[in-house]
Amino acid sequence: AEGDTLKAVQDRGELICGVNTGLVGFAAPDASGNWTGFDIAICKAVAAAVLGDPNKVKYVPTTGQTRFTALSSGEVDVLARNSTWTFSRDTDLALDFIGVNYYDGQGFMVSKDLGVTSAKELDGATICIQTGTTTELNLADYFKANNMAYQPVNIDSNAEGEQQYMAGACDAYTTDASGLAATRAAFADPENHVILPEIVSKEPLGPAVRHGDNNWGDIVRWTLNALIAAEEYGVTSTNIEELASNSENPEVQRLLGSSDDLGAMIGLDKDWAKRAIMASGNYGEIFAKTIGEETPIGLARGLNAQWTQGGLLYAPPFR
Amino acid sequence: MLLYDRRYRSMTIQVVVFILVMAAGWWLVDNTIRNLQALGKDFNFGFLFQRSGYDIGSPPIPYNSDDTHLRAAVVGLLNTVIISILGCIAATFLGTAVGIARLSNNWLFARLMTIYVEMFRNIPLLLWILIVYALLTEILPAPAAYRGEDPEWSKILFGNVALTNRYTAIPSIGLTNDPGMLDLGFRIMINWATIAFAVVLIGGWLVRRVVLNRAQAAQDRTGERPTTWWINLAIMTVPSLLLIWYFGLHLIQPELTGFNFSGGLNLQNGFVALWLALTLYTGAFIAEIVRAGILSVSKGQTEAAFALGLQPNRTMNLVILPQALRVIIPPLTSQYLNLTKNSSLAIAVAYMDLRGTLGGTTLNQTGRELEAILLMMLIYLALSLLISAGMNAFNARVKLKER
Amino acid sequence: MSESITREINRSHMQVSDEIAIDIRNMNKWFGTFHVLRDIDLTVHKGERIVIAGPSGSGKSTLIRCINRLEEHQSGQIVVDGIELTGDIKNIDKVRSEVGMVFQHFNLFPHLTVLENCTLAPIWVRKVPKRQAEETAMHFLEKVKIPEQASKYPGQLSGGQQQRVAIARSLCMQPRIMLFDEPTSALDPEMIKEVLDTMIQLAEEGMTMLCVTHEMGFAQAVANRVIFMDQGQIVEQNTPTEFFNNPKSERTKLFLSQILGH
Amino acid sequence: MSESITREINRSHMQVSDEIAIDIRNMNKWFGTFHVLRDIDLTVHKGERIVIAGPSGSGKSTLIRCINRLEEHQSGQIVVDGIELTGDIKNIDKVRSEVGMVFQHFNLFPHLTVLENCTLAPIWVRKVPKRQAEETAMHFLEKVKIPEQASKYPGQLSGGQQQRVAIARSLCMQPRIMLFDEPTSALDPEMIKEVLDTMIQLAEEGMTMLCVTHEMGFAQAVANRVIFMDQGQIVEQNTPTEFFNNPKSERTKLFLSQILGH
Amino acid sequence: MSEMHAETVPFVRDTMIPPAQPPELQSGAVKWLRANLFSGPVNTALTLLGVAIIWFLFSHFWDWFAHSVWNAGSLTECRQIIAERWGEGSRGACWAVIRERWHQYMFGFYPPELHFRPVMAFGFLMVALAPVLFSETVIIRRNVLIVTTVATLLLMFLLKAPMVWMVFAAVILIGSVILAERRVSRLLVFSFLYPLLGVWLLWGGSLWGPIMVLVALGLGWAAWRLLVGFSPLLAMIAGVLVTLGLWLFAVGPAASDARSLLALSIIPVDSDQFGGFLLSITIGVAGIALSLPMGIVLALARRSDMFLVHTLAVVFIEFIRGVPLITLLFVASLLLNYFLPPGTNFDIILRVIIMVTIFAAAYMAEVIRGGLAALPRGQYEAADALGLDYWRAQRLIILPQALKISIPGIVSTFIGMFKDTTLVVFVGLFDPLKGVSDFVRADINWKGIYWEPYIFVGAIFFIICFSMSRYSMYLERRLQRDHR
Ligand SMILES: Nc1ncnc2c1ncn2[C@@H]1O[C@H](COP(=O)(O)OP(=O)(O)OP(=O)(O)O)[C@@H](O)[C@H]1O
Ligand SMILES: Nc1ncnc2c1ncn2[C@@H]1O[C@H](COP(=O)(O)OP(=O)(O)OP(=O)(O)O)[C@@H](O)[C@H]1O
Ligand SMILES: [Mg+2]
Ligand SMILES: [Mg+2]
Repeated sequence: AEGDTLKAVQDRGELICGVNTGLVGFAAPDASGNWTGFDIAICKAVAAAVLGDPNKVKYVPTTGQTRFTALSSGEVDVLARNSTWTFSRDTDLALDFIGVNYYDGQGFMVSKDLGVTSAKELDGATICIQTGTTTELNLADYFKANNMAYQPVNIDSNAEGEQQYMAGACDAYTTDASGLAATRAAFADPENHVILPEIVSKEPLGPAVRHGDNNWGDIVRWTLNALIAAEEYGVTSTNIEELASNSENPEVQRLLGSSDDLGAMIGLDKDWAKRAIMASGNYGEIFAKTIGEETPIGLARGLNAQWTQGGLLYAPPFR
Repeated sequence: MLLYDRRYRSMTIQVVVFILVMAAGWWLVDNTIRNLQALGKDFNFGFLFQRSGYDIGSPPIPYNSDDTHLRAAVVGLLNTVIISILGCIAATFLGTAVGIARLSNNWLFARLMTIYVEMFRNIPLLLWILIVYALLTEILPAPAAYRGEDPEWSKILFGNVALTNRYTAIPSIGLTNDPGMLDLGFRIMINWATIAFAVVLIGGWLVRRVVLNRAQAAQDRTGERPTTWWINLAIMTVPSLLLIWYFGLHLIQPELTGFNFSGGLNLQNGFVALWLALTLYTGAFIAEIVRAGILSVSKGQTEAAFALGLQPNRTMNLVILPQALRVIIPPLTSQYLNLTKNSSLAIAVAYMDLRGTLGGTTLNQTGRELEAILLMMLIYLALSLLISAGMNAFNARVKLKER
Repeated sequence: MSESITREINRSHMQVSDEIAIDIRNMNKWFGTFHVLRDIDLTVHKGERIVIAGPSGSGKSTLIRCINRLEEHQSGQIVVDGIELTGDIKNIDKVRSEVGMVFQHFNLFPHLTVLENCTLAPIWVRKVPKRQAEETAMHFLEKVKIPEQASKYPGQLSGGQQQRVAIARSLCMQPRIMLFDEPTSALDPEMIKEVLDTMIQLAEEGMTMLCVTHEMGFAQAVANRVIFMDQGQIVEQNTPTEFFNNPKSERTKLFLSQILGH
Repeated sequence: MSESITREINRSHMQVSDEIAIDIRNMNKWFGTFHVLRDIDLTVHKGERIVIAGPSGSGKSTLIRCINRLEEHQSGQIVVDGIELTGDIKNIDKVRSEVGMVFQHFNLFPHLTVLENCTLAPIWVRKVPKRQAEETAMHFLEKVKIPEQASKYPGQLSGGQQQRVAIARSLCMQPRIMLFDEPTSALDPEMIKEVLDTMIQLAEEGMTMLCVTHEMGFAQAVANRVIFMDQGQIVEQNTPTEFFNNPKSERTKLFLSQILGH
Repeated sequence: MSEMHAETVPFVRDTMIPPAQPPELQSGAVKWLRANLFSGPVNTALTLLGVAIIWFLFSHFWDWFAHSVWNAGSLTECRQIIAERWGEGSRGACWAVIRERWHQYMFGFYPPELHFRPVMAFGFLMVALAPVLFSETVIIRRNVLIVTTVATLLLMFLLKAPMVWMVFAAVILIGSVILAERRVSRLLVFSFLYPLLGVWLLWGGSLWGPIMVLVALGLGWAAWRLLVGFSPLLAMIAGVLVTLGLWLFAVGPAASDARSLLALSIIPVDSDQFGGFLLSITIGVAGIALSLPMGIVLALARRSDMFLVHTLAVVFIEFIRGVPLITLLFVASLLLNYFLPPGTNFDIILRVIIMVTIFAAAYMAEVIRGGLAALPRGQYEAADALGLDYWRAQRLIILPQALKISIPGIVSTFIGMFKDTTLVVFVGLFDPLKGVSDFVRADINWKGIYWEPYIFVGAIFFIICFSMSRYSMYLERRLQRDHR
């Protein structure tokens, strides 16, 4: 399986993308079975870049437990499933995280009635977590560091965890802050739940590919970067055609393939980035459409703003 | 030719089969090695000795996130064993009761039991686990409902048990005169008082057997069986009562402190739900087995016993049950095996059994799926073989009487 | 007739006393709407040996089973050894321990040894000490000529041996009356003889016996009355000699011709 | 003896030829360490009708089953119709299709009709066309006098009928030798006759037969040799008349007294 | 000597006594009640307990069922409607979620415009099964076939199937009804072809694949035919080898060559679009169909007197029975790729089917072994004595009987396996119970809905499994009646 993922995908005519089994805003099938969400957009962009059609993706739902195996065993080409980039995953699990598409951190959500205002007050609480996630480890570390006790309830799926939390079977629900916001947004009474201010971990979420196939890693990495850069340079799905033909900015010209042929360096054609951006828009557009403040999930850009806006998004130069 | 002589034919076939099997095995192993190489992975169990980093709710032995994956796996294994044993016991009682109830001539009750049995036999276990779990979480209150001057819910059984949607809080046992702990190594400790009770109970049981034997001897001698139940009762209770008094044993009622009840034991709902669901589900199957077992003893046996003047309850104990047992045990064994294996559905209710620890979080955190799953399968296999062996031994004992 | 059965029988003890062992009056029984037994009147004296014959389905077994209340009768009266059979459980228990019964299919308890089969009821019902129960059991096993099989399980015995154990088992309760329901009809021919011999021996000792059987040799040799049943009624009763040589009803003639015929 | 058996038998075809059908030499067989058959020597000529008698457990069935290799012998030689029985599967198949066997418990195939029972082996082993196999089957069913039962299932027939079907089934393979293993001992008395009649008919037609049976009437009427076995050995063989009237060994005498005795 | 027998002749009576009413001690309802409900203190207590249970269930769940809402767009809307209709604070069931998402519970993500294809496939399945399941009873078979025909066509119509397909289905269905009346054995040909037809209808794609599979099977049969006179064993091995070899190496290329000549293709549907009951039933039916033969082979192997074959069978069976199914499913989804040559990647549903089949086959083997053991030795001996060889004896004599004896066990294995298809959720497939429900609940509109999907799914499982168990009872009764 070395170095031939691109060829395999092109032969197959379809990108196989490992996604969450259902996480509002990030990846979930709708009533007619179409997958939508923030992670899905990455898959579509890669498919557009590689195959020329954002719809030629096969989504393989993976659970917290099966996701990395699915990737390393070759069952999926790319894993776009809100997975945290950690040292051991990147090395020992033989994965390659190709970047960060969402800077997240683990937080806690509690019911307002509980009267808790800080995570430090959660000593002795029952806490719901999803098994097989980094949150499980962070949680252990955090409570240990603060010398507090807690009762973990290790839930298998997000839906189940929310259910437990809503029924009051746990005092607090912990997961990435984005997930918390998404969850809370869907409650019948969002105002009765608070997300505690403490963010207890860094959770850089990003797509991952298998170790060893560097070319494929480059493709996915630069597809993501293209989306981010596009936002930085103001390239949107609406003005992209126009900019492709008459942008003055040399960086944009290189990005959109109107001057240099960067695509050839990664085994693609000139228009790869253009197609990727057109698939669902640039990073900002995707964000706004899937999880942004206009959506029921209502996440603010926060850390995920461009570096120019005080965020952490910083695409390396296309050159 | 080798194929046409009976003596060589079977040898030939066996050799061919052997070669084929070895080739297939070699093929699998070779593929695995090459795949592992391609992925840059190796096959080793070193990960078991690394720090696990995750916590487990209510571990049966001391465990925290600083312990190794191995210890986490042991915790999971113990949880599996606990749920299996409790499940088997409860399901046996339930199944026997229902099996007999279905044979009762009470029209209504027999019908109800039939409905119960059919419902549980024809709907997936996973659904029952989820339903029981959901019932517990949705219907029972959060612990907070017990808070305050005038709580919405109050503890039942004289304030000893609090039902909540997280756990069932039951009292734990306190000692005023604590004799201290016995350290078994590996941070597993047992209170001396527990050991004392165990000794007293086992001793009492042995003495009871002596008493029973003597009663039997007396019956053999005189025909009349001396009443022994009060002696037995005394033997089983008095020493324990003395110990209770000596150690100052008392119940520590669960109290709501902070978020949760403490002081007592909190039986997690995942555990309770899994236990209930496994019991109800397997109980339905056992009911059918028991019923079939009893029906398998021919009517002539009952008639013969009646004709000899034996009363119905004696007939049941001395004639019907011993024979029914022989029919019941083999399928009962496979139900026990099923229950043990089905306990791996604990994954659905956040009960950290072997599947949840070794085959779940550990596998996921370390990415050692090959090792973890193989190890897990071997452990389940060993458990199954153990149960089979135990039941077969028991079966042999029951059977021995026949021939 | 087999010679062994018509052999000289020691009839010395075989007197019939005046005491009444079983008294059945106007008894009726239904299975659902099926009238199995109709107006049965039957008096059995102590020491009598009665053979009941009749076509299949005529109610012979049912009659016998009513006597120790394995079946319940619906009208009329059955008095056994002075005790009337009603719903009263105590009476039933008393009657059952006075009346032994031997079944066509032996119904030995397969999970108990021969000896245990024989001592079970004495120990638990009669509350006899085990030692004594075993002695009695051995005594009766000797009588039926299989003391050496005492520690075997029923499954290890031949049919004839099993039936003899069944007889011994009943005898261990020291019953005053013995009921036999076709005791030889499930046996191979060679084994029939051994069981019949045992029964003859019992008869010689003066046991009150009711026996459903088609072994006409046995009836002639041992019975002092043969009862012929048909369609749930007692059609004819008579001494064996009269019964066989001089049957009164057409039904009986037909039956006898078929059974002794070919 | 039943009269029907001692009736005048048509012995016209019943000559014995000089050809040897079965030749057993010095054959021994063990079950585990149990020596069932000891030094058996037996020559059967074409057309011979041999009855094998002996007490239970003496190895009669085992001997017969060795002949078509349902049991394997361990030493000595068995030659059937010129073919020696060794491990060679082809030989075994050949012998089995030349030798018919009828069992005590019929062993009909309950899931097939009578006709299908009879045509199964011809169709699959002899590769006879179905139509033809059915014709042959009907022919033999007529011979055993139950052509009208052809489309019934064995479970719907009486024991005697079943056994006759079993005989017909064997005959359909047109065997040269027939083995019978107590063909009548699982039957009710009335049915024994019909089966024996069928066998006599076979004998009259000159079939080579080996028959284990306790029906001494049959032996006297049909057999031209009676073999008496005990403890795995052939103790005595003789013509029926000699065998019954003038038994040589003590064992035989005892056996005859028991079997004809009571 | 035979006089002894004569005396044991049972005399059978030839006339019946007319039925007569027993004296009426009590009558009617009172008697029934006394006999069946209040015949003693224990009995009375049980009756009261039973009544209490019924009352408890009724009082707790009745109003929830009574307050059902069928028409709403979201859970919140449901709650509003319930509050409006039955007052604030009343509880009620919100079946609207089933109404809105039923197609996902049934078909998963199968393209909605193609839903008629699975319906048709399952309609045909009934047709294929009818001659096997109801081989003896004409009336039941006729009813089943007619109901199937009507239901399938109606459903296809409702699902807006194109005219061509309607006609195709109608021809096959009605044709089979007629054929079943005339010569039911002809219908078996359809049963034999069904697996390929079913696969083609479900997954779509070119018809050439199934055709080539058939051709390979035919060639395998030809090989067997050629050699069978020489040696049955060799012939069988050759047949299997030829078939498997062609399937593995020749079918794919041949089919694609043929495709380039003539497409014969319908819209393909991927395995990952399967879900809900479509997935369960597909896995279940395939598992059932495959595990039976495999179980038979295993059972025969386990009873073999060849030590090695026997040992292998024992090890295999005990291993499979000793581990939970979900670990096997994990092997299917996580490990299988390690065991196969690098680069192989085959369909996840196929992998799951294989594992489920293996699992069920081990249980099946034990059930069938029981049936084989229950056959009297005489049957084997009679077959031997007639000169039938091992395989013929097994096929013609032993297995037909052993399988009949094992029917109850076989069916309960089937039921168990069908229920176990819900476990595929743990390897990321959308089973109807948890898989579909989880993503339905991931929808903002239906977040928090819990009981309704479970009850709905549970009810369907109950209906299917219960009918299977009833069918096995029917079959048992029928087989008891037949041949007797
Ligand atoms: N439990 C029962 N329920 C209904 N009918 C029964 C029952 N037991 C027996 N019968 C019927 O009652 C009739 C008499 O049966 P019974 O067994 O007394 O006959 P029998 O004279 O002993 O016949 P056999 O010689 O065949 O034993 C038969 O027609 C039988 O079918
Ligand atoms: N398969 C076997 N394994 C071990 N012992 C056997 C086996 N078959 C038969 N025997 C024993 O071999 C002896 C001879 O058996 P066989 O059946 O040949 O006797 P038989 O003369 O036919 O007796 P019967 O008249 O009872 O049929 C018996 O003691 C029997 O227990
Ligand atoms: Mg009777
Ligand atoms: Mg024999």
